[in-house]
Amino acid sequence: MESLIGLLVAAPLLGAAVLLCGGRRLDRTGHWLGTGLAFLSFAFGLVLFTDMLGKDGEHRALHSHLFSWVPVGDFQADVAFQLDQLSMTFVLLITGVGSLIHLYSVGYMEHDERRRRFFGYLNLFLAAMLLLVIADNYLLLYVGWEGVGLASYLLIGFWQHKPSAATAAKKAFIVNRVGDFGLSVAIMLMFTTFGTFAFGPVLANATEAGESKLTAIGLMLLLAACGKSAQVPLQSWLGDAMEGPTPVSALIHAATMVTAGVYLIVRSGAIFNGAPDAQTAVMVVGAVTLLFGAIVGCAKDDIKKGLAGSTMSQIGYMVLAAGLGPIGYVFAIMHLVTHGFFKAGLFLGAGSVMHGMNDEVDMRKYGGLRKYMPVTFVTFGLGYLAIIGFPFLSGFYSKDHLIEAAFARGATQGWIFGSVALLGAAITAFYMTRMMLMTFFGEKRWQPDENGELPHPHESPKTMTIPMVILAAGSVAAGFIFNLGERFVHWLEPVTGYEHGHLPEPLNVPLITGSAVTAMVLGVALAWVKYGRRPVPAVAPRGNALTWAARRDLLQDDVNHVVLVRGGEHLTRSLVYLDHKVVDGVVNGTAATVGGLSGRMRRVQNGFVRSYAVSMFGGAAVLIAATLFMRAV
Amino acid sequence: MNPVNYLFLSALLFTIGAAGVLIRRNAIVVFMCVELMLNACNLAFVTFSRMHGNLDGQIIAFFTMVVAAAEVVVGLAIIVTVYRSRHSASVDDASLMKL
Amino acid sequence: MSFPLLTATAALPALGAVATAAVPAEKRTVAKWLALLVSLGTLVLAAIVAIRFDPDGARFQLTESHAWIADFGVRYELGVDGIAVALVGLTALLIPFIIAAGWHDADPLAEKTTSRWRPTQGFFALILLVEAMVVISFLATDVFLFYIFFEAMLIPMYFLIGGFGDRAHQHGEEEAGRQRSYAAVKFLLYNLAGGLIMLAAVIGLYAVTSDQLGSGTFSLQEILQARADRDLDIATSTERWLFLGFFFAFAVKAPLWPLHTWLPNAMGESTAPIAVLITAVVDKVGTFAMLRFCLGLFPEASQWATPVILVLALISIVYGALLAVGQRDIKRLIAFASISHFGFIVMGIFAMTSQGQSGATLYMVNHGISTAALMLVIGFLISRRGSRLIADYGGVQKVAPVLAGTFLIGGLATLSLPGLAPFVSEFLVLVGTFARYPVIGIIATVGIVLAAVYVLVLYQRTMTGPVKSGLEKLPDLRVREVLVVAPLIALLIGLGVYPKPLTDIVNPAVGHTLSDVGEKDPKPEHDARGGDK
Amino acid sequence: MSTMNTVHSLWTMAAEPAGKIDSPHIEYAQLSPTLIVLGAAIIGVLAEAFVPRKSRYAVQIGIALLGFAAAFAAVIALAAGGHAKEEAQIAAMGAIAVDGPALFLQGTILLVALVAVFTFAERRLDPQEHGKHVDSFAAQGSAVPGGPAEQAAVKAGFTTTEVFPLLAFAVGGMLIFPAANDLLTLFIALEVFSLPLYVLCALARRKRLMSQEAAVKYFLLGAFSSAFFLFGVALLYGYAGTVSYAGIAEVVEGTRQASDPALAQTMGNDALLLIGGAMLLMGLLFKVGAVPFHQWTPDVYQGAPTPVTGFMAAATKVAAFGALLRLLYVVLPGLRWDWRPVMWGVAIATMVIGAILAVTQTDVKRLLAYSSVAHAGFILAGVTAATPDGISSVLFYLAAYSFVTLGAFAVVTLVRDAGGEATHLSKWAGLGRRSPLVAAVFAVFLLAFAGIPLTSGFAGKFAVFKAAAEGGATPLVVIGVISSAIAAFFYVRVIVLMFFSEPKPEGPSVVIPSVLTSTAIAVGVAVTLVLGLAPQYFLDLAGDAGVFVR
Repeated sequence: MESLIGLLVAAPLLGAAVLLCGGRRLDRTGHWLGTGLAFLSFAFGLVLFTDMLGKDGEHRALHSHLFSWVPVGDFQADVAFQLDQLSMTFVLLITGVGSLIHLYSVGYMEHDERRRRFFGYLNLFLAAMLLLVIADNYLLLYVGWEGVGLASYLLIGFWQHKPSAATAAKKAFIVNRVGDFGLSVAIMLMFTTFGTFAFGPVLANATEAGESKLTAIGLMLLLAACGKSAQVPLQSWLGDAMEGPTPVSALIHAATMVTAGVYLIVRSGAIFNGAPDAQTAVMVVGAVTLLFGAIVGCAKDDIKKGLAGSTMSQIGYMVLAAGLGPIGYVFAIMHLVTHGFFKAGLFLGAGSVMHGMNDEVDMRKYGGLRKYMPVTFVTFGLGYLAIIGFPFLSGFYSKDHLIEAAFARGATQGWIFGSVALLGAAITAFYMTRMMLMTFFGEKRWQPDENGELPHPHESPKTMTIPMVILAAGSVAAGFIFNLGERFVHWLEPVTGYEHGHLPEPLNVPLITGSAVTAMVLGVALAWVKYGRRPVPAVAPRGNALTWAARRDLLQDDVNHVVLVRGGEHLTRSLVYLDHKVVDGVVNGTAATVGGLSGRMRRVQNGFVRSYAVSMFGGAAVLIAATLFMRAV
Repeated sequence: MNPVNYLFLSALLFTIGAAGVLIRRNAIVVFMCVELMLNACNLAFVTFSRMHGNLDGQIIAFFTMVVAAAEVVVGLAIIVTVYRSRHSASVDDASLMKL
Repeated sequence: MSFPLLTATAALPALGAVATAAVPAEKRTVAKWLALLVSLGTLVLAAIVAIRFDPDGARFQLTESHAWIADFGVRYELGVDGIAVALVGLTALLIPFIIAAGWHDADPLAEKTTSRWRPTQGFFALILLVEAMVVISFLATDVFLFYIFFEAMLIPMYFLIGGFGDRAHQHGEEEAGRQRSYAAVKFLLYNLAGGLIMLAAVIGLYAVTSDQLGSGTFSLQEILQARADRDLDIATSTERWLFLGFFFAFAVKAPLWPLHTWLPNAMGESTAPIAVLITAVVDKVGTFAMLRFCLGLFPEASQWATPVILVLALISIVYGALLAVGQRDIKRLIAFASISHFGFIVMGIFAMTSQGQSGATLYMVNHGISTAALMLVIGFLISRRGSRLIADYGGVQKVAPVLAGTFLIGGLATLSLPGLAPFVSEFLVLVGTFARYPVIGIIATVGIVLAAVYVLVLYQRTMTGPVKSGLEKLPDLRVREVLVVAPLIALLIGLGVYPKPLTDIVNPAVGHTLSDVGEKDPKPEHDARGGDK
Repeated sequence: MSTMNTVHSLWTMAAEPAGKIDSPHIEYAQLSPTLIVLGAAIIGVLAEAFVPRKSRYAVQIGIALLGFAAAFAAVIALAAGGHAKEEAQIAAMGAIAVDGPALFLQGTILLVALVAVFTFAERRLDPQEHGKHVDSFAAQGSAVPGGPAEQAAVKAGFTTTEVFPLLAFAVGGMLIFPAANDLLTLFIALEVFSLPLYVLCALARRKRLMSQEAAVKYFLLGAFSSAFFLFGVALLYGYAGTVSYAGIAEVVEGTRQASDPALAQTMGNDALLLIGGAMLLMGLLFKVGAVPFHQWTPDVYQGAPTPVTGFMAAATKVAAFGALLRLLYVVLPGLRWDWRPVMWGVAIATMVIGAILAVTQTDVKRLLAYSSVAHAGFILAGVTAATPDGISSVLFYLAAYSFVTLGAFAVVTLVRDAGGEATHLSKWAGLGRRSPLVAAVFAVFLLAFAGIPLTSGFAGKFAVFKAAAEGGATPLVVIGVISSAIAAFFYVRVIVLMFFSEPKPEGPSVVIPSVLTSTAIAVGVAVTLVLGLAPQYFLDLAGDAGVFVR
């Protein structure tokens, strides 16, 4: 069984290698190869899963040690895998959703001459992401961590000829690097504290280290998570990342990669448990992002950017939960999985819409599409219901539990974060309803595209619709299944160390559930009032200051631009000047000085014998004087 | 008379000669001044020889004269050729090469 | 006395140089092939050295020792430890690629083809000569022997920089020549000055040893032994002066801020293969010498100077990266990037931990390979367009995908992406530094962000976006060029995934160096390695 | 009263009945090198007088070569006979010392002279005049430049074959100079080798005005300095009552006291000693071209015929430093604490000023002149070491340096344009493109000057600095390396010019020399490389020769 773990990664990695080095001869078949390997990896995942179910809870984790990677003194980094329930959850999510999206892309990228390369990148992403979740030490995790970063860089910038895409890709990578800085420092801290950075020993002995150390490590891990999961203050790249092809947005920037931060925090639970301050920080970040993303989501007219904002906010939920400690971990992961289903579904739906609308992304130019693309409408609709937490759909369970857990924190913190979560639920309902209405309802606001023809919306091919259907099914059922007898909680219990049943303080669960539903209804109603009753203007109205700011991602980019980009340019330019004038100037200056000195001293050599004689005479005098003086002293 | 005075005289002569070399322009005169310096040396030699009561100094004086003569031969030859080609014996004119 | 393997390794390229230079003018291709074969032969010899070397054996192996200049206490002493093996391997490995990449760089332009003037032969002969000198300075265990070749290698390098530049130049041939010779002179004088300062220190070392050991000696092994036996005990102040004398020369060569200003000129003006030769091969002698001679000969002084040197290294890292961001000239950008990387290497060396120093040694190797890969691709690009200005490029990825791809991989290696070789060494250096100097380690880690900035900005400006006018017909990499780049990339991946063979060779040597300095790795606070594993 | 005594003694001496004169005892064998050379010179003069003009050239070369070769053989024989070490002795009634340093330097000088003969005899460089090959010397030294007399002389195909006897006399003087064992001999030797050089300087075929000017300057300043030198001798004589090195040394060390109180005021009067010593030093420092007595060097080197310059630059330095060493180590060792600091000062000034002044030179010959000044400084650094190591290092440096210089100037004679040698640096631009070989050879010499490893220059520099450091002159070493860094700058400049700058269309051409100059250059290169790669043998030689007899 252990050997299969390696194959999980190997299959897509092989695909990437073959597709990227294979050359043009693979253009015809390449995408099927990529898809096939993705499904193969998924199959391995299932095998391992069934095997795992066969064992009892405590002994389910698998370990396999491949080879010693970087052994230097105490620094022993191994290439070794650990497949426990948490990893297993991710493996299934990644390979499952990944395979579906491969399938979807076959249709979506049909007309792109660089499709082979696209599938190569997708496979590369799968491999890296799997490595990330099955690594058994932080350094190997780092490899996967950066690997997915690279894949996302390549895929966001897949249409490199568009400067906007290239810029977005670069931005994403660099912002992520800031996060990686955190991860590196965290690993160094672990090494100096524990002498190792393998999950097992570090987490087992976390309590030995002082709280300050743990807080430091925790904060650094949080920084890393912020980068990867687009949490405030490092969220700015996610919106631009929508430059990439829609399947990419669905897979990487909704379902899997962006949730890696949550994985990191949950995986490092033992560290955070020992560092309450770090946990508070996590919760704050989560809460802020939750609202931030939601607000941005309300203002966007670009359907994908709107979904991106929503993603941000949903991950905010997960991070918030992950900050709550053991009680939150399980629900964070649960929401992560359900979110994986419905958000991926929503994105694929959006992609399908764009596919039919000549790649138009502005929702103000949609409208009344439900008749033209029924499958898309239905699947998108189910995803919509799931995300707003419509009772008994998957979003309902996961989000509801999150809110409960937040309140369960108790005291002021509990109230603050709980109500933030509720508020978020309301806003979510609002902007999703807005999206739904603007896209599928109301009258047509279609505009002719650049070459003057009106779009002829049509249903997408099977390769695209099948994955949408499956994901929709998932978003409907997943939550219910997970919640059946709390099996998800028990499944993850060995990792999170939390079994349900005893909340810190008695909560009125039905009340919370009720208020959550109410919030949802309020949001929907408000949206209906604004966008359902009266027609949607084809051009965006000015709107108030908040709207304006929200459209500009709450000015976050502007701040970055002024502070980092401009400032950086000034800094480097002045440094270049300094290097040339000062550092190099000193060197050239010395040479010049010697030259000048020489030029001046030459004048003594005036060609007149008598002056030479004078200097000789003087020299003799000095010589004599010096000798006498030496004797005198 | 105290022989030391002769030393003072020779020193004086030597200095005069040196000054001449530094001051005079005409190559011949400069050269004569050098000869004067040599002769000052001779005087010193003889005086010291007298004071030490051995003959080395006096013999050296003879050698010096011979050397001086030889220098005259070479020196005049050079100066004359220069004079021929430049029609001037001023050492300051001979300053093509400088810096 | 068995077959003098080390001497052979150094002598082969030297003889090859002579032979290459002797090839008649019109037989240009013969010279090229001869040079290539010789360099490959050297690679084979280096491989044999690596195989014959036993990591767990004596500190210096395959040693050779012959009397040379008794009056100066100089012996012809060669020997390799793990670090030397790694670097000799690097040198021998890179030279064939440099030669292959520079295949047409020295083809004489029409008007210069006189029977006497044979640039091509000269070019390749000089490259081999440099290889020979670099190799022997890695092998020398006699300070004086090392010094001689450390200095002598400047001359062929000088001619390579000043004599052969890029074909086309944005300022025209006239200006190009002027800048070339300026760069060459700057290179030579800078390094010569450093070397002469070192000469004073070398003489001082002789004076000290002859004073304390009876007869002056330069043999590293003897001096180490004498130190161990307490026969040799250099006065603190003297040791510090000598250390400074040595370190100055190495810091110029490395180059360390603020002695770096010669590198951008030299790398900018010379052709890409020569730029690689400078930064990937020759400069390594400087950092290597810090590790072997500064630490070995003057342990106390090294300890004493460590704080200052670490700060300088830190400045180099950040400063180099920032200036790289600000460059308009591709080659100068890479030069500043290299300065930043040399900062990492020096930092690793003086962190005085096994991770730091092993990391630094790996870093030398990996930086050599990655810079070679990136710089050679850039050279191919420049030779196509005839300009070094970033502004003249754009959208290359569309017309020449393979070139762009290799360029990207080289770039990712430069920003030390995990999975590629440089990551391993960079992380080791950072961890090693952090273990003893947390603050410095953290600040240095900022370097990884800056690296991402300058690499990706360069890639975006040159490779992506709409195709710049004049590039529409840009040909993609030719077979020769692919053959040059592909193996390097393979190595980058291989050493990134499985660096163990290299670390196994290097670790023991680093252990010796650390024991010279009398340092031990700091222990973790709560050793958790007893835990479940 | 005291005077009465001396007068009396003098008188009584004179009054002695004239006995038979016992002839001085001369060790001809030990003196043979000098005697052979001087003999060759005299034969040369006779040859000038009696051999028909057309065959003189060949005859003179033959005589000179034979003479020098034989003398060199004699030196080898003496050295082999152990005269360099245990057999070392004072010859010719204490006038000449035959010991290691003397023989080593004599050997060096003779080899230099041999090579110099080749460069003197070169006749392929200048274009033929009236169908006759001409060498680099004026057809008739006395004739007015460009005047009818000169044209006639050229037409008649006169050649100044006197240069060979002159050379021989100069060499003879130089052989005695480092071996002289009393101040009188030293002085005579000084004049014997200076006077011919004055004349030789005036004999250039091209640029005669400059050549004559060089001669005047050299002569006047030389005479001036020798006057000081002589006065120094006089004072020392006054101090010690004798001019023999040993005698003076004894008085300095106080082993011999003034027997007669009357002499107290002169004998052992340190003022006399110090002033005299200083003036003596000045005379020698002038010859080696040390600051501030260096100003003649650039002018004379530039004006003199290049072969003469080469010979002068090489041989004069060797001889003068030999004498300086002997003076400081044999006569004034007791005075070390007085002269060492002074010599330090001189050495530093010479190194730094020589290097700095060379930076802005534009004429190859002047450049080499200033570089020779700088090198004088480096050698002085070795001299001040005041250890046996110092002696041998200086000897080695001299040997190494003299051949580099000779070779460099020989190369200079090859680069010519219409106006004769093209010595202005701007004309050397792109030489490496036109004739890579010559440029490469010159580059080798320049690198040797700069002291790049694997050349003799480095070995020499290392030797002297090592000696200085061990002698406790660390600051001197540091300043030495700094000034050699400065010096490197202008050597490199020339290389840049030759290799990296485009050749000018109207630039000079490199003449293909006859075997003579080629040999000279080849020897230069060979010595440079051998002493650079495997200096041990010669270091041993110098080391064995490093002891003065007294």
